[in-house]
Amino acid sequence: MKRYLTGRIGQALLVLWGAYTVTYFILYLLPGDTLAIMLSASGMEADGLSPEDLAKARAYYGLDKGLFEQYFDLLWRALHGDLGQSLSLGRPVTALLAERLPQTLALAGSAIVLSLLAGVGLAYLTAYVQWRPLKTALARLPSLGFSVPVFWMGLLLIQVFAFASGWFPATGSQGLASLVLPAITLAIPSAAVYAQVLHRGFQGVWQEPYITTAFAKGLSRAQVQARHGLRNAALPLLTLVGLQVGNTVSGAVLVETIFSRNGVGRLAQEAVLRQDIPVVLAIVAVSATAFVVVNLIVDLLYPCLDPRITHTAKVN
Amino acid sequence: MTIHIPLTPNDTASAGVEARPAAGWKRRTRLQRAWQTLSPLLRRPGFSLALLIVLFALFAALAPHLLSHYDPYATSPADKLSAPGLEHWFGTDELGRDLYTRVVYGARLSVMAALLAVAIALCGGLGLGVLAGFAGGRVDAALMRLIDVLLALPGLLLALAIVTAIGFGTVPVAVAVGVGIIPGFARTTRAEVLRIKTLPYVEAARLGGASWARTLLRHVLPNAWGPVAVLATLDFGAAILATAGLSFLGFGAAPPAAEWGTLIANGRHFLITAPWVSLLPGLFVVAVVFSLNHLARSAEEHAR
Amino acid sequence: MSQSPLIEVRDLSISYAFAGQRTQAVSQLSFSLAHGETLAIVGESGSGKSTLANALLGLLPDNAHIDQGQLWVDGVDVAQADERTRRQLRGRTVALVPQDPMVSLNPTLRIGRQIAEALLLARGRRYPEVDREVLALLAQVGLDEPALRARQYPHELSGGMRQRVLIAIALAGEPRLIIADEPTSALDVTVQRRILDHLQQLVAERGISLLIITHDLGMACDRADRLLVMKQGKLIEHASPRQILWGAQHPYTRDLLNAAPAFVPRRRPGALPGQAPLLRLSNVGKRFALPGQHAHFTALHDLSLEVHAGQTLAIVGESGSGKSTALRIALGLERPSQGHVEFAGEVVSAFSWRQFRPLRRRIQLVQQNPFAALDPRFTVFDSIVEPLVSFGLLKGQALERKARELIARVQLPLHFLDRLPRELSGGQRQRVAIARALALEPEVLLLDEPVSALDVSVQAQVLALLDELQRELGMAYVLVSHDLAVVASMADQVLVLRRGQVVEQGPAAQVFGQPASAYTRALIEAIPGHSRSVLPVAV
Amino acid sequence: MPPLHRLFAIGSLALALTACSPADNSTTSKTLSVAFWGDNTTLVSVDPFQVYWLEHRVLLRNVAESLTDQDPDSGRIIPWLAKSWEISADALSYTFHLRQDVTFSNGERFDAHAVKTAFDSNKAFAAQLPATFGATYLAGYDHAEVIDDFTVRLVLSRPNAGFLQATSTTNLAILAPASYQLTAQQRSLGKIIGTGPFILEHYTPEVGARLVKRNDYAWPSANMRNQGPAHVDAIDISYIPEESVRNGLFLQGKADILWPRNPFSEVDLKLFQSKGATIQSRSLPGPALNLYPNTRNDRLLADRQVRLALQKAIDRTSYAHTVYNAAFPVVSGVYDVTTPYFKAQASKLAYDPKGAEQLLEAAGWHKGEDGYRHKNGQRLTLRYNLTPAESAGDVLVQDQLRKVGIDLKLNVLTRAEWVAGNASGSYDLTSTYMTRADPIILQTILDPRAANSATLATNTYEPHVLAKAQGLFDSGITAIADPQRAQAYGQLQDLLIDEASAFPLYERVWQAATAPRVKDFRWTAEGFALFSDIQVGQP
Repeated sequence: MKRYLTGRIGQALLVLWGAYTVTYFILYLLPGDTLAIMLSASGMEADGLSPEDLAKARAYYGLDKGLFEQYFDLLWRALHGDLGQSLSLGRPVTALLAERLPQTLALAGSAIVLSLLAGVGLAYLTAYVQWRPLKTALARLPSLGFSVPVFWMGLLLIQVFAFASGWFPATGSQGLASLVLPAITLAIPSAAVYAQVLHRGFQGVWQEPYITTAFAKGLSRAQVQARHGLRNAALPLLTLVGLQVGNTVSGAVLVETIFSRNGVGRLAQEAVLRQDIPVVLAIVAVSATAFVVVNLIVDLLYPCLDPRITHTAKVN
Repeated sequence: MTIHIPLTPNDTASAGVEARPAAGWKRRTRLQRAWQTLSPLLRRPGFSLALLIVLFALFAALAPHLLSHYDPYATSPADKLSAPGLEHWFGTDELGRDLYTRVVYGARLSVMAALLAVAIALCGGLGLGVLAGFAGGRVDAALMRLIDVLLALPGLLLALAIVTAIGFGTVPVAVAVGVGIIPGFARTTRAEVLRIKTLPYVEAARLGGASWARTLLRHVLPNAWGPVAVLATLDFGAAILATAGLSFLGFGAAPPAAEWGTLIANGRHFLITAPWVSLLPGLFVVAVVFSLNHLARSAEEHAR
Repeated sequence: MSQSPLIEVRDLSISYAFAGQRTQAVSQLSFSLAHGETLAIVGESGSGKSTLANALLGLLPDNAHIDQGQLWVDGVDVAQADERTRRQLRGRTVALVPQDPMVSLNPTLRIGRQIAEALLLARGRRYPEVDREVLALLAQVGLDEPALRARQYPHELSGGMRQRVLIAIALAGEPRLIIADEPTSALDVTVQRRILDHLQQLVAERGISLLIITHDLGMACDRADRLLVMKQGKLIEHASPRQILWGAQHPYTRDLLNAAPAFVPRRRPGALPGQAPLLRLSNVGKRFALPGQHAHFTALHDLSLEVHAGQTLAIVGESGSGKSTALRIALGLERPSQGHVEFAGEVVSAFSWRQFRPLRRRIQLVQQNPFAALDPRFTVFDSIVEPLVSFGLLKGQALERKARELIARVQLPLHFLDRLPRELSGGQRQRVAIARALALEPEVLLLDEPVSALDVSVQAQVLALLDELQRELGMAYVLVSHDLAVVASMADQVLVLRRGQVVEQGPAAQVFGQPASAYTRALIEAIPGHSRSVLPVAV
Repeated sequence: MPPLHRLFAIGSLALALTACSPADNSTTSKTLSVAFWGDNTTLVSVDPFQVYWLEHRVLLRNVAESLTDQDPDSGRIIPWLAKSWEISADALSYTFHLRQDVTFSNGERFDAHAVKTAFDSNKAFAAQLPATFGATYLAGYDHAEVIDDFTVRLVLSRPNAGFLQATSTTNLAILAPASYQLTAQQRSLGKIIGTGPFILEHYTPEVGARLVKRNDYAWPSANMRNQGPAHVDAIDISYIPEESVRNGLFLQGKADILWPRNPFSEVDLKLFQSKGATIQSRSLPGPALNLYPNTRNDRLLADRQVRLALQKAIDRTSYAHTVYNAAFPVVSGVYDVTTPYFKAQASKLAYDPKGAEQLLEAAGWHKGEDGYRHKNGQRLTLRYNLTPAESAGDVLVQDQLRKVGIDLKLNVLTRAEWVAGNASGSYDLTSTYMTRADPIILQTILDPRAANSATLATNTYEPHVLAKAQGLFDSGITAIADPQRAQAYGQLQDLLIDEASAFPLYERVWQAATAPRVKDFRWTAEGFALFSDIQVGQP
């Protein structure tokens, strides 16, 4: 177990480093001079300045180092928990993240919980219902769920639940109520995926002989589904929850834009546009860490859910 | 509870009872066999409708001028924001352009972008997956770590970075989206290759003297193709949504050409006053993507 | 026992709706079962016997429909009863010992809980003695260390142990009837026998009726008081074992009896002395390194054998005996850890794949599972000519001519060349696989459990075909099987393997006639119907 | 992760429903909420000296005050923190006599030392970061002399006719000396201490800001009607990038002032008016929304005939009426009408497609089969660089130009690429604007010696025109008397239109919709609002 864990953590760190490096070099291949952006942000353009002024400005923004020098510099400091300064915001990236991350975590966290509840609930219901037309309709619902563009769904929800009925606020980062609509928007595609996968899981599990065994004991349909069906059908779901972390971050970019939420997703989008490399790198590092950690947890959780899987070497 | 009892053909009539004259036998063509697979599916109304919608979108991508006589780019200030009606099926936008026409012409960009994205993902993913699955060992481990890295990078962030790196427009967006869905293809392909590699018929082919290349091309790839094709169909829909998302953030085609995502995005300013400008293109996208999902699912269920 | 029978089936018809068509699974079936009686229902796949078992439990799938008739179980008509009433019957009146113990236990629940669940249903939710009784049941079904077993998960037990757990579950509700649906067909023969003995003993002690559903007429004759023989949903024979063995009424029953490869060693002239063997394995052994440890697992130990043209060598063993490993080594799919393989006088065990390739034309394999042995996307034509195409031997017209010849050789109709594997039955697929193996006109044919996945009557046909081909083409066979009856009908030489060790080796008549080892004797005794091999049925 | 109970609460819809019932308490009635569009994401700063972002300047106008103010109607400079001032004959030294009753919100006294600190700190910052926006206002400033506690002399090293106006702007607002002890970064994030009627309580980038009333305020300029503390207690400012969301909030009554950057579309305008809202509009002083050509390096617009044709091919009336509404002013010059010394050029900017076509024909551009004009095999394609997204108006102009055979390529770029494009001259048309109530602002765009992008400024003119334009800029900035300035800037505006070096598209009207309960919304000269005057009552 210990050996497995070390190997797995090593692997996770490798993936993290890969993600960090890939992002850094993609960002460095971007056209446009970072200095020019910095200057234009403050209302000036680089060609309007003398070479000395340019050098001064370059030093002011810390851009007077080479490609690899900056990379190793950033990497070294990142390893020490210093994610550098935002080029355009002039603040430590850690402070920025500390400010923005809670918003996104609240959004993503509630979206994940919501999507699990909705996805599992829907699939469970679909499996339980026996009336054909309803069963078919419920089984098709997930397909519809991920056929709808996230941003479109968000705008629609705002129109209906914020403006037409006035139940929830349309924007803002404060309070539970302002979290409801964005979380639902973000949860819908994931919920659809969960529902679909779990539905298939149930379809498969219902054909398993052990379900017949359970029925033959005299258990009711509800009991069989709850005690023998759900856990076995839900096994593939765990891997999926891990993989959906990335999608949730992607979704957060759109959702935070629409709902004017001040989270990491929006920060990321803006940072990419203004080539604020430290910020983008930090966000990628954070979301990749989240992804890697969640998947690590998923892997470690698997033996609890499925006793057939063990992480210790075993004699067959 | 859905237990299907497999109905095995009868075993008794095996001993040459039905022997026909030798000249009577001719090999069936692939087309005939494809038709045989497809015809029971076509009898389902849902499948046919979905196929029709997808074909409409594909047709619109190829020959939009046959589907509308309006010019998608001609502004007509006098007609701005008129509601859907007989003259303008989807209404008009803020510059008086016919929205239905714009949706039809938008199909070219959106469908092409999605096709390109899926093609990129297919080539990259299939290549990586086959290589990893077939080579195994260290190559496999290294490739899988690479896939893990790609997976760990949030798709939209990666796409944003790529789009800003290579510029705006349909092709860059397609590339960005395509790169984003490579991992899924690679994983599925690899899993399928690994599964099929160990199947008895592959062993039988090898024992029958088939080379690895022949085994790969004739046995492994065609049999791995099923799940991969289903994934491709699903991802075709996902790619439409992803391109729409990027267009929504403003990375789409150069105006006045408009992808579906751009249409929805531009129309959103009129959600309160002229909802159709955003809702109808949105509904159209939903219909197309839903149809694609339906086709993929039906094909998958049918194959099982 | 003057009361009404426990089960009374009258005029029962059941059909399935599938792909828009209705298929009759059971038609106009009537029988009854008394308290304490053991009844066997015998039939091949598609005979409707499993449908009947499901109907008795009230567990017919959604697409099944009871067209007519009544199904009285302990005074309740299951055909008419609502789900609630049927549920009352299940577990407490009728219990099930399912077919495949490997997949019939919930993999994510502990053994103890799965038994306890059945107990609690029968005795009420607050039954205080649950834990003690779970252990008692586990002990009764013959499991050692019940306390440990109760804490384990199904995957930690062997197939036989799992079947015992399933019997414990069936017993937990103290039912009046146990339906055993092919209870042991997935297990090794020696295990089969012990478990069936145990089950019958437990049932007899408790006065429970037993309904055995099986494809194995021999086993049914050994175990049951009465037999029902079913074919395509119809009851065709209803008799005692004695009646059946001494003179079955229906020709189908007689066919079944004859088809079952009875344990009769074949007698044929042995290899000509002095003739060089085609294939020779000398002191071959195989070890596998275990992951994460420095230990080895020895799959095969010091195996030597010779195969001569026109002769059949059979390798017999239960699962894990190393018989498949031996086959893979002979084919060059695995390298032996020690010893060497000679083919036609050439040492081939160190050959690379490329070096071995020309030899593939002379040595071919027929695989175990005909359902996976054919590429689902290849037509029969594509499949059988593939080796010829791979070796670039024939093209165009010549290829089609060869295909016709091959398909005729395995006695399939010509138009089958166009079929896809899914349009074929198991026996037909195995014929196609044989045709493919024959395409290169090999000298040695390795047969890996060639009939184990097939129905008895089909088994007989395929074996007959193989026999005929050997006589016509003079091929040498290496037959790997767990089924001694199959081996006896085919083999000239027999080699018995157990856990990688050669237990016994020699001419078939000698090994079966005077088995030297206890293991071989146990294997022979475990053959269902062995007791009647003295009877004059299989002449 | 957020606390667990929170997550659970979200899951329960019922809980959330109760949590979000509108929280209408009495304090909201005295709080004014303002909804702007998105915050500046490139430069996050509310430091007055750096800020060019209009919305932030609105905020700052109510927090920090300047030495002088500007009459929004006449454009005249009037007293504010300075009671009076003298300008030396050489226009190089400005002596200000300060009010003596003014304090900063932290209690510090406003005096000559504070003014000197402010100007010197700004100068120091400009030296460190020459690119900063405020530097253009400070052009020529050399040093400050404290004559006595309430008299200060600002000395220039070279004439700057706009300097007096500059002292009235938010960019040269006087902050408390304590503010300048902080870093520019801290000031950027909201550590701003001024003398205004409101205190900046907090500023959260991209979310919003909150201003609270200062109760002891009593030193407004003559522009303000309310001479005492503000009527409202607080002002909540929020930045909402999504237009439909922003509009929805206003319609729901959750925002009192809806104040996006771009003018309202006709449908929105009608909707707001139907709900009783008042639309406040004012043209922003400074250049109109102009396109600037690239006339260098053999680009197509090097030909004056083509530029003049382009000027004629733009239908500005249709632009104003289609993109905005029928009552929207049609742009009539290089500057917006509120800019001092504005000179109308309406007749030269009339829509004349026939004239345009004639000019193009004469210049050798003939229509081809694709509907566009060609010359020597080259299509008349103009590349218009824009960022971050095209507007409906851009697309409309594109279609208007298509009608005369000009292919306008809308080249949407990120800000970075757009900047790089301007610097490298890889465009035919580009567009930018600045807001300041003095014509001098055009120098930051079109005078290569002072412009943000020297390339853009140079490329705008054909070589022989550049010198003429620079001469006019010089006369404008060195002129001391009004008539001289009027003459210089009048000639400059003529030159730009006659040479087609600027293509006005629309008047930059800034519109805000105010809810019925909002009274006395008034504009400053630069197009900001005086929140202190605003009263909120029952509608």
